Amino acid sequence: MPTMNIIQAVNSALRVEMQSDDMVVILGEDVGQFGGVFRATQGLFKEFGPSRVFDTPLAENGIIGSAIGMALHGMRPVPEIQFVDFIYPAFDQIVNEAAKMRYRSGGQYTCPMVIRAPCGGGIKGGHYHSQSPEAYFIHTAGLKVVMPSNPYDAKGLLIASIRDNNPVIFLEPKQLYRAARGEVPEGEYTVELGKASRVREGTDITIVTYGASVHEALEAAKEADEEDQISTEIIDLRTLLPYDLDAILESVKKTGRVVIVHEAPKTCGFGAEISAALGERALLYLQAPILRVTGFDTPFPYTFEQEYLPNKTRVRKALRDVMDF
Amino acid sequence: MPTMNIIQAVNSALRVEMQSDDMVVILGEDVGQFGGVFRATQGLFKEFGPSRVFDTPLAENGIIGSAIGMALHGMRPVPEIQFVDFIYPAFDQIVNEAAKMRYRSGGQYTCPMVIRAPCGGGIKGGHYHSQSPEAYFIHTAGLKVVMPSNPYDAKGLLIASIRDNNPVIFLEPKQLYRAARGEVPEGEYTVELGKASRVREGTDITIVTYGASVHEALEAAKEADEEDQISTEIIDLRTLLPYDLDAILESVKKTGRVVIVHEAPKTCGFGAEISAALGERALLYLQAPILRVTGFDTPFPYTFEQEYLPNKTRVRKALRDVMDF
Amino acid sequence: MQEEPFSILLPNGKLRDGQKAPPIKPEELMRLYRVILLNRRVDERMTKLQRQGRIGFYVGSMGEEASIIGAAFALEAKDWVIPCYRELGAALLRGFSLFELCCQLFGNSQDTLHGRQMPNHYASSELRFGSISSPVGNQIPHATGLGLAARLRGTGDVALTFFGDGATSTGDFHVALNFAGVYKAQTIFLCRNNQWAISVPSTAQTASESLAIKAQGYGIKGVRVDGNDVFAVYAVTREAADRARQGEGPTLIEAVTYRLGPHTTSDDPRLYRDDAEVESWKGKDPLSRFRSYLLNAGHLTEEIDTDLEKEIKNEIDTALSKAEKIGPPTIDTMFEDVLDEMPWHLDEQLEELRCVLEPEVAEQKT
Amino acid sequence: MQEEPFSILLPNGKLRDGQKAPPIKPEELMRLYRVILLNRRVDERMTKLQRQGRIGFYVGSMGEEASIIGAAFALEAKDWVIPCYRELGAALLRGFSLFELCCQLFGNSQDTLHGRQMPNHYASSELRFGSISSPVGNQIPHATGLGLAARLRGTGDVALTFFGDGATSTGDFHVALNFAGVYKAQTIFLCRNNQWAISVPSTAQTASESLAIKAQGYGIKGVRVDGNDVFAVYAVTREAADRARQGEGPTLIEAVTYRLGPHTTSDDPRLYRDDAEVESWKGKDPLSRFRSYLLNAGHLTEEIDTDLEKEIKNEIDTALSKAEKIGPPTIDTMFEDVLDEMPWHLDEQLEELRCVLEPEVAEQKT
Ligand SMILES: Cc1ncc(C[n+]2csc(CCOP(=O)(O)OP(=O)(O)O)c2C)c(N)n1
Ligand SMILES: Cc1ncc(C[n+]2csc(CCOP(=O)(O)OP(=O)(O)O)c2C)c(N)n1
Ligand SMILES: [Mg+2]
Ligand SMILES: [Mg+2]
Repeated sequence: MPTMNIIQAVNSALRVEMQSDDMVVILGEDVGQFGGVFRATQGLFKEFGPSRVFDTPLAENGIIGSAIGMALHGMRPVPEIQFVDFIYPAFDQIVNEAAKMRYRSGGQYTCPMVIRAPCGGGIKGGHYHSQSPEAYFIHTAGLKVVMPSNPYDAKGLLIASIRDNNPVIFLEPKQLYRAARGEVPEGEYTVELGKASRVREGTDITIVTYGASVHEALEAAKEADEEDQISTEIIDLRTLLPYDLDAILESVKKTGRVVIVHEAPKTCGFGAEISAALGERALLYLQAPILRVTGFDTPFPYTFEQEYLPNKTRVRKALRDVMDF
Repeated sequence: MPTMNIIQAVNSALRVEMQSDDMVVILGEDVGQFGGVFRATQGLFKEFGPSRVFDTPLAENGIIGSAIGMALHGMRPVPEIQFVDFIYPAFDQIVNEAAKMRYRSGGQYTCPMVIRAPCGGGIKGGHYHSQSPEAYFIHTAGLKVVMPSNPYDAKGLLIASIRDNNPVIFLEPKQLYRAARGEVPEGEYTVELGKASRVREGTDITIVTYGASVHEALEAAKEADEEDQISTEIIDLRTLLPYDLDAILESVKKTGRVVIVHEAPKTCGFGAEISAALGERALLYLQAPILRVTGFDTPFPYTFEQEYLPNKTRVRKALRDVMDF
Repeated sequence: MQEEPFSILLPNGKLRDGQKAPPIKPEELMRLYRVILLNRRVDERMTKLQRQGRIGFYVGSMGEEASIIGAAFALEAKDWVIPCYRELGAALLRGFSLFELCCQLFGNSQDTLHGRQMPNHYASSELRFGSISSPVGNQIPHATGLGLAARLRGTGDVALTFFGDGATSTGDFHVALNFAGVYKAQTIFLCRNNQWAISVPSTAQTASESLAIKAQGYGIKGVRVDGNDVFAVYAVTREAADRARQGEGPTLIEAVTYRLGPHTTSDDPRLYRDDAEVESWKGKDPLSRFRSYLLNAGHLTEEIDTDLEKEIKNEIDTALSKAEKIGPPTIDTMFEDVLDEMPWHLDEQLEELRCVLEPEVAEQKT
Repeated sequence: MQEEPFSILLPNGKLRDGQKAPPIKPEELMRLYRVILLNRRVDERMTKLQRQGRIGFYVGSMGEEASIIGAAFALEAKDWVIPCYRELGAALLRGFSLFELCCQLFGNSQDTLHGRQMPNHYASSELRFGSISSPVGNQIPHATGLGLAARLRGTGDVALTFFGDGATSTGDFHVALNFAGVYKAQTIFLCRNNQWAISVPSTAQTASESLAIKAQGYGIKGVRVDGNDVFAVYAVTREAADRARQGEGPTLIEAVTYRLGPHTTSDDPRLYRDDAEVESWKGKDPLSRFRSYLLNAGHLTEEIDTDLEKEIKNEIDTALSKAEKIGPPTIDTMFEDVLDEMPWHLDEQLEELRCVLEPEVAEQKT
């Protein structure tokens, strides 16, 4: 099997789906002949031509609004938002239109589409090239939300998302684009939406996380194991809505301790939902408070990017705190 | 003291502030000579003229975007969004501009403004005249979020919001506009932002709620008291960000049982944050799981509006469930 | 100063000098007339119904029927109509049944939307009539996407979208027309300039000379037409559809018309506009104008008209009484169609609600 | 076909027949020249710095200096400049110090933004130079609001906002110009049509004849000007400022220019455009053009120019070396200015972080 990084895995998923389904089209800023500022669509313009892969004027509501129309016509658009920080001009089209189309029309109209966007920090991008807005979309009924943490999942989840009949917000942790490498099949395969993966087995603590934070969690768990003999299990959610509650519950009933890790700001972040859902269902299993290690409730900063991110050190501290409780 | 409903209280707050500060201006769709579709700005055009109260073209990003510019110039705009369901075209201006202006400019520029918008269900408004999107704004660093439940608070909180130096999202539960009446002073007074009010004392259960749900909670609590001798304490948060955690904690340490009630959808709603925050800080005080009685994770429906809303019956059931746990 | 709107029929129903009626067969003319009349009568009846509290809300199109139905009449069945909320006439022309309309207004179990949406927010994929949503302007880019898809797929259909003068101020209007211009989308943008956006006059909506002139900012064709002249609206829309189909690009049509009624049943226009203005526009009423034409042309007689009125009244009565008897949908419809399959958390929430609504369900659980 | 851009200076630095230089005092001309030269040298130097990894990111304006500095030169001190991200020249003209710039680029403790923003996103309220943010188009409605406030308050100032050709596609551009037209806001909208939006040529951005023509959709004045001709840009902006101040309404200026460098230091333009195109535009370079004019006019001599270059180099060296030595801000600045006062949850989060960064803090706690 070839090794790929996430950009290559995304590119491969797009190619595979465009080859097998003529209705799949890509649109966005700089995605055409140029191949996207992160090169995710590189080569696709050449292979599929300007009627399958094309640049748009600079307007996110135009991108998503016309993608909705194309989807209503029977196509499967895969619009790219250059950075998810710039998705808000399309927020109305996503929240009031795409997310409600199936429901409000009694299923007469649907708009299957995958909105791809790089997300998260790690590239010194400051306020507007680092955001993690997944909670906005998880809180919006009618969308699926996906965030891969490795190349294999990235390709399999993206193919599954393109074949899915709902609008999917597909968030790609840009700091992993080239950093995360792994074996990825050339051809087609899917990773089922809604299923988490247990990336580490353990008995003392469950870390629930996703995206780039999975890697910080893994390092912290390794250290905790080596230095304090704490055995940590790690759940990589992969799909954030609908999320795999059973996988989390199963692990928590075993460990009784939970640490949630994500880059997005803490208040009303996705970690709050997971914590609340466990509080409702697993209170008697909990041997310690559920802790959240997240981005802080500030705009994403430049100089202190590393201090802002939920890094290994902060996760380690949370692991200690739940054990010492 | 005169009795007012919430519309009159809002109108009175606007008048008082416009009289005492020339920099306060009102803009929005139909807010001028017409006085707003809910009549909140009635009479203000006549009293203060077209340079203080004016209609805008139909564009929410235009309303908020120019309000930001006016605020940068030293004015205190109070833009009205006709229904909060239509605020999303301005989401980018609110989230990426207003919320970050002070932070990103090192405090050199600020944009104090109060974005008023009717919110919530109860008027058979369907998907687009019933939404409760407060969680989107609570999750956004740089904003304050306020929602009154009665005329006295509405006026006092609105005056405090207009005098506040931050962008404030001021959500008005439209189903209470005329339904909620009470004594309201003619002149100026403020209700401090960030302070909750305990609208009912009790010892068995704490209900944490805000907006229109406060009234459902009160009725449910009364019934629970009469029928099951359950003593319920009710905290009306009033300000959702920054919210009054101390008031909640104080009550929860006393009762050990918590039910959170709001109209917004459950997943990643504000109830999740409150539940998670209590789980972090008050685990050992909890005698039962923290339950959330909220709107469901669907678009806001028309025919089943009453079934969708977190009404008295559903709150009652939650009260029983936490007691029987 | 504004370019004069193109017109064929004078307010009195006579043909303007040098203009002739478009080549439409008499029976087709009568079909057109019938729908305009039906639209008017349905609006009157439903408005009454709302006053009686039998339905919660209604949006009429009195005075704008020609700009709506005339435009839709220029389309083929495979073409798309992407409506705002005032285009019932276009739906009726395409065969939308009064019964389906009434069920949606009541939000009952026969409503194809399962009572999920506010009255007046119907949809019909079968008729290629879009799903109505309340936010102003949101549908415009959808029409661009449909017209772009038609071009990319070579399916030969066009998309006609309707919106008001207020909608031209939205960002969605701008991006929709700009994208359409760049891609030569097979789309027709029809702006019903009915002079008002609730209480805001179109003169306060923009400082541009006209709304049609905005087309220049997008390098597309713009035309002004008398929106109360069904022939003129038909003609310009027909030409726009031909151009779009042939890949010659989109058109922005400004149909100059007037909202004779309230914005919706929640509105009282006397609070913001003069009766005099309304009266002057009543003189240009599209229904009586077309009616006079048909009478003069001998296609219509008073007798036929009276029968037609009776027929229409019965049709409305039948649909209404049938629909009003039907009960609400089942509660699970509230949780369906959020996603294609019901996710675990909605299953759970449905159960939770069942326990409250049907105590016996709760029993079984404990 | 497009209207010819207005110009005064020919590419060779000679005056176009029938045109004369605007009435600007020699010392003022030299100040203007100095800032243009400074802007060019700063761009070159910072781009090098980024290559060396000493700063993380930089945005230059090579080739566009005349359209930026010439326009800002037409303003008074009380007027506002609301920038995109390519208007360093306008800031320098207003007195923005290289030291302040460098501190922002390094995000150090002397950075007035406390290292919160990406390099190149400086702000200066003292200079009425706006706060730069990355999202394209977002600043345009702010300029409308400032120009509206100026009108409402009668303060006599105007707001000049800059944006690119790509930004004209945004919804914010549309609403900003439409609002400004309706309110006669005291605002000048200057579009730097530098032909590219990253890899997308301006011809793919819109189908309109020109960008200036978009003004018609808003009932405001639109002009095309040679953006590499500092005199022409100054003249049209000056006129627009006068009109705005006198309440005659806003102006959309399309400055036809070219981005000679990469979009930012993260970009490699060879991947999407021909060197030939770039070369042809180098022949129209605004700096050499203005320089030739000043030499011909005798305001500048080779000697003065050489001294100026030395002076500028020293200035840059001094600012850089001074700024590069300065350490990062204190950690609490990361939590300040989110709101005017730090709320309890940020206090708590700051403490939490302190415990991780400074173990001794943690000690004290346990
Ligand atoms: C984005 C948005 N903002 C505000 C509203 C409230 N609203 C409903 S209709 C309307 C006026 C629309 O006027 P126009 O576009 O001219 O259409 P008309 O009703 O005249 O047919 C407004 C402001 C809305 N529905 N959507
Ligand atoms: C809303 C938004 N979408 C996308 C981007 C990414 N982006 C940054 S600059 C740019 C091109 C801007 O082109 P133009 O407006 O012509 O300005 P120029 O860079 O040419 O000066 C894009 C697409 C962004 N910053 N903001
Ligand atoms: Mg209108
Ligand atoms: Mg450009």
